[in-house]
Amino acid sequence: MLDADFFRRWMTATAVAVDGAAARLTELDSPIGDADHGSNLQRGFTAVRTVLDKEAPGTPGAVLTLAGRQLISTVGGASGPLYGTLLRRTGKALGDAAEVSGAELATALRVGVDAVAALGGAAPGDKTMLDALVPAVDALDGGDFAAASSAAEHGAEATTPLQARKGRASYLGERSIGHQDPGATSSALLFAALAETAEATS
Amino acid sequence: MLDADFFRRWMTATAVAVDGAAARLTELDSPIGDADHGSNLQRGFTAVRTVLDKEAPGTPGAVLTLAGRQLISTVGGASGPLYGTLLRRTGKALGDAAEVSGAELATALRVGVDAVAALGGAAPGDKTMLDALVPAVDALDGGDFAAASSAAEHGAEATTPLQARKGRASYLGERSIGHQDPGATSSALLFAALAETAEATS
Amino acid sequence: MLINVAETVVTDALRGMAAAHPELTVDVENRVILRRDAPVAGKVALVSGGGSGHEPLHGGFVGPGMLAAACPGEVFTSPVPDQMVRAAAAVDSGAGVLFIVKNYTGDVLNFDMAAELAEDEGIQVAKVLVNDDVAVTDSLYTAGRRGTGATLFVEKIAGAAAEEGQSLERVEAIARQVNESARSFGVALSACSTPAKGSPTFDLPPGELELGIGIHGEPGRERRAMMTSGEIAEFAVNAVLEDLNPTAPVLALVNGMGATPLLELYGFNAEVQRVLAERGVPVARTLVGNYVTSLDMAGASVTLCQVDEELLRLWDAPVSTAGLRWGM
Amino acid sequence: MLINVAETVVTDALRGMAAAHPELTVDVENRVILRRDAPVAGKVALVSGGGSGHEPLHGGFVGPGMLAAACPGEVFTSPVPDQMVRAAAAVDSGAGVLFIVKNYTGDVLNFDMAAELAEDEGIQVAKVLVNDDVAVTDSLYTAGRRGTGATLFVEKIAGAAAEEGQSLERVEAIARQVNESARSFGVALSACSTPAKGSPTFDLPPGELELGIGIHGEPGRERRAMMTSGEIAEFAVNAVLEDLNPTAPVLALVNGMGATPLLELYGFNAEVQRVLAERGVPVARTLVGNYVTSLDMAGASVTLCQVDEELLRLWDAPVSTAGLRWGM
Ligand SMILES: Nc1ncnc2c1ncn2[C@@H]1O[C@H](COP(=O)(O)OP(=O)(O)O)[C@@H](O)[C@H]1O
Ligand SMILES: Nc1ncnc2c1ncn2[C@@H]1O[C@H](COP(=O)(O)OP(=O)(O)O)[C@@H](O)[C@H]1O
Ligand SMILES: [Mg+2]
Ligand SMILES: [Mg+2]
Ligand SMILES: [Mg+2]
Ligand SMILES: [Mg+2]
Repeated sequence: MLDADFFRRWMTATAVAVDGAAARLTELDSPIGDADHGSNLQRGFTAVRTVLDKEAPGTPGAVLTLAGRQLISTVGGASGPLYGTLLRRTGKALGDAAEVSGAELATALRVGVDAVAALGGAAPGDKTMLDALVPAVDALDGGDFAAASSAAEHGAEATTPLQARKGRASYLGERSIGHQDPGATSSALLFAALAETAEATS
Repeated sequence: MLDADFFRRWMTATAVAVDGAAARLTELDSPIGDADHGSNLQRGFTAVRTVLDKEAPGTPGAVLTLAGRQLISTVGGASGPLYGTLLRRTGKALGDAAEVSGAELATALRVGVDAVAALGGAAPGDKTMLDALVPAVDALDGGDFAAASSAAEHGAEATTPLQARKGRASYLGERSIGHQDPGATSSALLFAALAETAEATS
Repeated sequence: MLINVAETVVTDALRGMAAAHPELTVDVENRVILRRDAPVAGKVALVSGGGSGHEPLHGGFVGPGMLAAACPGEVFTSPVPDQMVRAAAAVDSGAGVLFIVKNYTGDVLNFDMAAELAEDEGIQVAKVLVNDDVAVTDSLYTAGRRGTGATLFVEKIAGAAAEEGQSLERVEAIARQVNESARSFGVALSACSTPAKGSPTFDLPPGELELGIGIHGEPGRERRAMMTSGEIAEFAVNAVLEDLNPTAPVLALVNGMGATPLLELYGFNAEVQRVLAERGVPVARTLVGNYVTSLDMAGASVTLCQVDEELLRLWDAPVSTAGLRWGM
Repeated sequence: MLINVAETVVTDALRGMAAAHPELTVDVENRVILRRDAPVAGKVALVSGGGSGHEPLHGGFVGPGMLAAACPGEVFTSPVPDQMVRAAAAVDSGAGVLFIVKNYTGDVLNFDMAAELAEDEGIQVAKVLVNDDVAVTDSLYTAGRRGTGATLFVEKIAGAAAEEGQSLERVEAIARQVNESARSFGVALSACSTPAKGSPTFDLPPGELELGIGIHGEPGRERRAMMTSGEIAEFAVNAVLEDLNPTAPVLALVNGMGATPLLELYGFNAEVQRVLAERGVPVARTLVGNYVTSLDMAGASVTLCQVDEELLRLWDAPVSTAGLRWGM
């Protein structure tokens, strides 16, 4: 079972991963975007760490809900509301249980990812974060965090040949082909951090 | 003896030389100036050709006076009034004789060069056109156009190690050292054109 | 770059704006720029915002006759809902607030969230989306046309209507009419450098240009060998007129992307006017300058907005902001 | 470059200016920009001019409350006397004409010739030289301090005095006082490209900057490794204050050289204001923007002008030009 501390550590691990990958994410956002994805998420997850330390929410659901709200309040851009909604809706779906199972998290994440799709109007294949998120929750299947992480990673890589149909990259039309999507890349980091946290816990 | 046609051909030869050297003059005006000397003189001498063709002045003095006035009206910058004054005052000093000797031209050019010094307040050694003009009229001495041309050329080259004390290059202080002065370079063209015209005439 | 560190670029700019413009209220901490006299009793308040790096848009358009408040995000990053809610609460006199939103996924999502939250607080909110950029086809396969130069027309004209005391419904309708009557096309002669990246966002050799760019340092739809000012004017005006068939005079905005000298912009305007004359499009008013920019990008955009007498009257109405001022 | 060919850059810009500003008379052929209502009976007329490439200076400052006419030369090349004489004749109402001349050899020589010619035509002409740039020592070994940002202060304040109907003698004295009370210092983060040359006038690698530049794309007095906005503000303000010891509040112009985004300029202003506060210099008014530019050069300059109540009143007086407008 996963408790609030697990979720706090997941968020911390994500923040650390984002810090390390910020320059690369911004670099990916340059040819097909506006060169800010790395600094956006870095600002957001730094704020998430701060607020989790300060408010120390006591349930898994509260951790993710607070983290999501914090992303919405600090990131901006497309990724702020989208990642914020992902965490917030996942957190809300977890309810106020003190501990949740891997299967419960998988179900809740599905709710979160669906909310991202509903909010942004994108579907897998559109060259967005959903190309990593959807395969990840598909692979998660009751709690296989390592499988989810590698599915997200593959999903991110598989965005390279796609033509973007949502977000800024879509403005480029065919010229968006041949570049990996920054948001899918950061989604893979989120699932890598989840797997890493689970690994460290077990 | 030199007639109006000689002076017209001198101005034409100068215009041709300036056309050919315009890019180089502008290039010289880049590191220590504002990158316009070539286009300034090109505009001016093109206008001089046009007005000489149109008005066909009948005396040497009238040719130079008209050329000088035209430079003043079309060049602008520092070089417009300075070259304009050089030709205008030289022309006025020639009076309205139909033909002038080489010695008379030498004397008149001395008047013109003095007027340039008076107008701009510069002296030889200040890294300006005077560093070519003054040695040229010194060497001219009764009509040795070839000597004047090579003195101007040497004078221009000798500006390279100088620190500028007049004109735009003076703003650079010591950083003006190591670059040949564009105005001295164009003055050498004027005397080269004079020598060439004399050569073609004799 | 003339900055301290990338992280403080926006707050540094707000501090500098506060110092230069005592006629504005600049809330540096919460990142909101407000009309000093807000809320203005009985008047609809216009709130806009977006990523920074487009200055004077939007902060430079706050003041009598235009915006009541602007919310600057990080560079090229839409602001967060908190800023918009705070702005709305500060400027609402009870007559309602109009959000003017450029059509980018980030701006749309954040303003949508803000509108919900503001309505929860009892503020009446209407929204207008600006999407004038003809370089992007408005289809299922894109995020839709971007909002660019027309934003200035929407903010100025709707701002004048609000200043006159027109209702939220009316001001919203006017804003919508302006957007629907306006189209833009932009061209880049260089990329721009964001503070976060520190170097050009894409590689554009001299001697080439990008056609159909937006205002976020993205490359355009197509790269070509350098064209003359006249050829670019033809390309841009024709692209706009393909989408807009003016049956009345237009307002023309000949807008610099940031690093193109005013000298060149005026020269470009001469060519734009020539092409418009050739195409038989009468021009009622022309504005030339750097108004909707993309940091230090070189290039220009052309926005045309068809106007009736009412819109033209509102365009001519007094305005007093840092970036646009006339009649008072 | 957004141009047709280098040769027509200035006339192209004048055509574009004419189209955008029906409130001005633009004589494209003779290269003179005039107030539409010139000559204004009983009022002294200010005439300025200089090389093009510094826009909005000077053409953008023609209008009620500022210049009566401007004469644009070729890029970075002072105009010719014919332009100035024509301008003087067109704007003189009999109350006299004040030539405002930036201290460059070319401008000085051409305006001097023009003054003689205009006086021959019976026009009363006074001249004021602007030489505010502290980067150049005013010594026998230079052409003297350059005229840069203070030109805007001289034109605005003397323009207001002329608009009030003050005498030529008085307007000239005020212009002289403004110049003597003002000093500038500029910094380049990139070179600029002139149309004639088509490439940067000097080589400045990213990560380095030039201190003490003028407004003609010349390198400065010294090259250094990149500094922060705060460090540059300290350097520039200290350089100015070394030469100017304000005993009264100052006007501050935080001026962009052309390609520096307004976002960065405002951030730079925050640092300039901080340094001024630390040095105990009260600031009466601040103007931030691209006003006295050097084509597409990146960088900024700081101009401070000490003002008494009279100068401040004249600064605040209404002005209506393309580049500077308030109070009407
Ligand atoms: N409509 C959408 N649905 C899902 N994801 C999206 C959508 N639009 C953009 N994204 C994701 O957001 C990423 C960009 O995020 P970011 O750069 O932070 O925001 P912005 O595009 O506003 O600058 C894209 O790489 C993409 O994965
Ligand atoms: N005071 C002066 N006396 C003599 N020659 C001068 C003076 N000032 C400048 N010059 C000459 O003028 C040249 C520059 O001419 P040009 O580039 O056409 O004008 P500007 O400096 O106004 O751009 C310099 O190279 C120098 O030879
Ligand atoms: Mg982005
Ligand atoms: Mg020069
Ligand atoms: Mg962004
Ligand atoms: Mg020059």
